[in-house]
Amino acid sequence: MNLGPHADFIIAAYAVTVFVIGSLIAWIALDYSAQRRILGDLEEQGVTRRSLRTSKDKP
Amino acid sequence: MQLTGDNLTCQRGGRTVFSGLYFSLSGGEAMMVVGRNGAGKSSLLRMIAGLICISAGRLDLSGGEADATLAEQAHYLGHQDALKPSLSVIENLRFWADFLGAAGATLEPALAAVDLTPLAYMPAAYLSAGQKRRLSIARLIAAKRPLWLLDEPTSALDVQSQDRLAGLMRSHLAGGGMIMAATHGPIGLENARELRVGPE
Amino acid sequence: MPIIDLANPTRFLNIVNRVLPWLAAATVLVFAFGLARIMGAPDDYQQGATVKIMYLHVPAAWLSMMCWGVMTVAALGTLVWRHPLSDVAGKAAAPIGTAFTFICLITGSLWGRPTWGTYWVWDARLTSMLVLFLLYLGVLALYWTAEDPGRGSRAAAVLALVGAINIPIIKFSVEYWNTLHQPASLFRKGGSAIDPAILTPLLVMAGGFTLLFFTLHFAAMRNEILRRRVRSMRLIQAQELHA
Amino acid sequence: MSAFTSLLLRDMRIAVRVGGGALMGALFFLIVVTMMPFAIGPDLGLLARIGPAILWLGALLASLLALDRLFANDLDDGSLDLLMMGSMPLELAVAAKAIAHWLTTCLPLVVITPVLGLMLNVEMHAMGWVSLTLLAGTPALTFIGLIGAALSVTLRRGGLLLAVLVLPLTVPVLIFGVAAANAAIVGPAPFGPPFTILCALSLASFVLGPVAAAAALRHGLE
Repeated sequence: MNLGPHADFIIAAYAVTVFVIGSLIAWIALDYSAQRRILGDLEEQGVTRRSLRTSKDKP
Repeated sequence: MQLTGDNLTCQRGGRTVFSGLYFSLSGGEAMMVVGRNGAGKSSLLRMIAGLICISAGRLDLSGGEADATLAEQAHYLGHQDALKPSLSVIENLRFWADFLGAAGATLEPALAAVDLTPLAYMPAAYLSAGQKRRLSIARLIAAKRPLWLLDEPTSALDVQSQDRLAGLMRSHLAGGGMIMAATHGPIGLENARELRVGPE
Repeated sequence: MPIIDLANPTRFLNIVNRVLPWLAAATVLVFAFGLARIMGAPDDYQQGATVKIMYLHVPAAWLSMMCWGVMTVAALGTLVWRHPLSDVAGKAAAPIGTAFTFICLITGSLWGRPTWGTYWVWDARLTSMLVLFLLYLGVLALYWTAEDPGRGSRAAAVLALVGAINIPIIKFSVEYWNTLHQPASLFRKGGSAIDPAILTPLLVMAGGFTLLFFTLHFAAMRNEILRRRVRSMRLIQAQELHA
Repeated sequence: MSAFTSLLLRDMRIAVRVGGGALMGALFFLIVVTMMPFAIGPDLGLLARIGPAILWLGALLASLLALDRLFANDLDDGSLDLLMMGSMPLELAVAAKAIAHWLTTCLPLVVITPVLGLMLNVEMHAMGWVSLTLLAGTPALTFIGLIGAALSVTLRRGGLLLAVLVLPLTVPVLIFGVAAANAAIVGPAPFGPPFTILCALSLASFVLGPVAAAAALRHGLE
């Protein structure tokens, strides 16, 4: 595939897109594990939510 | 160690709040500042803390650290708790301990003294009014200063916490400290003297 | 499935946990297919290979506007129906929309350099996207500044609705401003008649971006629900210790 | 940890946590610069010529408006009382707050300046010079604005009063900042003299600002 004289710009555009989406995915994934960890800690400390019904069937 | 007020006058906004006030307080003693609303109880405490200027008269602390001013040897517990909601309990306490007193003070005993140890890592935003008050009191334990200026210290505290505060005040007095507290009711110190501000 | 089922955050979490892997797999597949088609797509006779940037730029622009649409619906849900998930949906959408708008601006500027000879031109479409980007940042700032999540959500919902009404007006004004100053338009991206060899990959990429948006949006909503649980559990913990 | 660093770190921590205003100044800067072409027109040649001036004006407004809450939050929650009772001189405490503010609010302004310069069609090498002058000049803005923040907090008024008090005082900074940037970009005057004066202004305000702000706080609070 020949990208012509402006190959740098095309590659840069794709690289930036991959980087932005990649960081978005990384942020969401890290946030998810962090929240799960804090929830686990709190449950270990014996804190239960008011709606017990929902805390039991959480995966 | 002795704190003396000599013919103190407080003027705010052109109005004389109180004038001709004399008192003296020695180490190990507590003094209740009483008086009607607007008599200048809070103003007196703020004046001793160096937060408002003395219109006339003298304030003197003898027997303390020679090169420290009166304000630097006093703790002021005002109506506001001076806590940042986005910082955790321990971060708030560590900051005031570092800023007001000796760096590297141990914070755990102070937190335990006000029974906030389990909440150490919780943002202060989540605390109730009473818990914020207790965290504010923990500051007095974490940084050692001989003179405690307490403005309505028992507000927002439940009975149990009031008892705990009374215990802390007693041990502060036993260690040679001084307490001046503005209050409307008893705060659990038996041998406290009374200082009446303003008209009867 | 009736929408009322989704009102229960736990039910919603279960559905998300089940759907998310499939959605992510579909996104990857569609993107792979789209990229393969882009490789084989012909160059534009005027712009050469740089037209390949369009496959990112245009879908990102579409998605950034669709994301504001999602936020508008969520805002209605928050303000009118007080649907518990709408707050979460609105908050989760904002950073994703900002990221897509950012991609649109950056790729636009990288496309502009070979085409116009400069990274940034105050062209009507790009400028409208820039204003949209500023609106997104405003919404993010609102969420960031509010310490109480409920209050922040309602404030952001009002801003999202006002924005939805304002965006067409902004677009119109920017176009007016642009033609006022530069009667001869620079270069029109795309064109009225697009070659199917270019249109097909473009549509595939748009589909891929849409799937990506929903994957990220569901995952971010899940995070937000968990974050609110942590918050309420902490409040309970503080309360229990007070007693 | 010393009182100075603990105050510095605490203010920076608050700024970057939820509810803090760390990036708000940079956002305001971006918006101000974006609005300019709508008023002036999208003529790239013209924008390139006045770009450094626009960037400096935007940075000036952004760094001053962000100062609004510097002492107000501490006044509202009672922290200001305790800050005045520290064993460290109030001047140093005020300086610590100003440095924390500069690091969290003004440094991002300097960092995003090249991107904004791109939008105004300012050339690459010119952008470096504008960033450099902003890096040297924004401390002066922060420390002069500090005085306004202290004055306005003792009167319990914020917002526009701060700008009214402080903007006239920042005239020299603006003059020498833009002069240095233009000298570097188009010449013909040498870059050295205005830039040296800009640095001198920053250093002088570094001394004057905390002293004046502490005096304002001491005498203003009742």
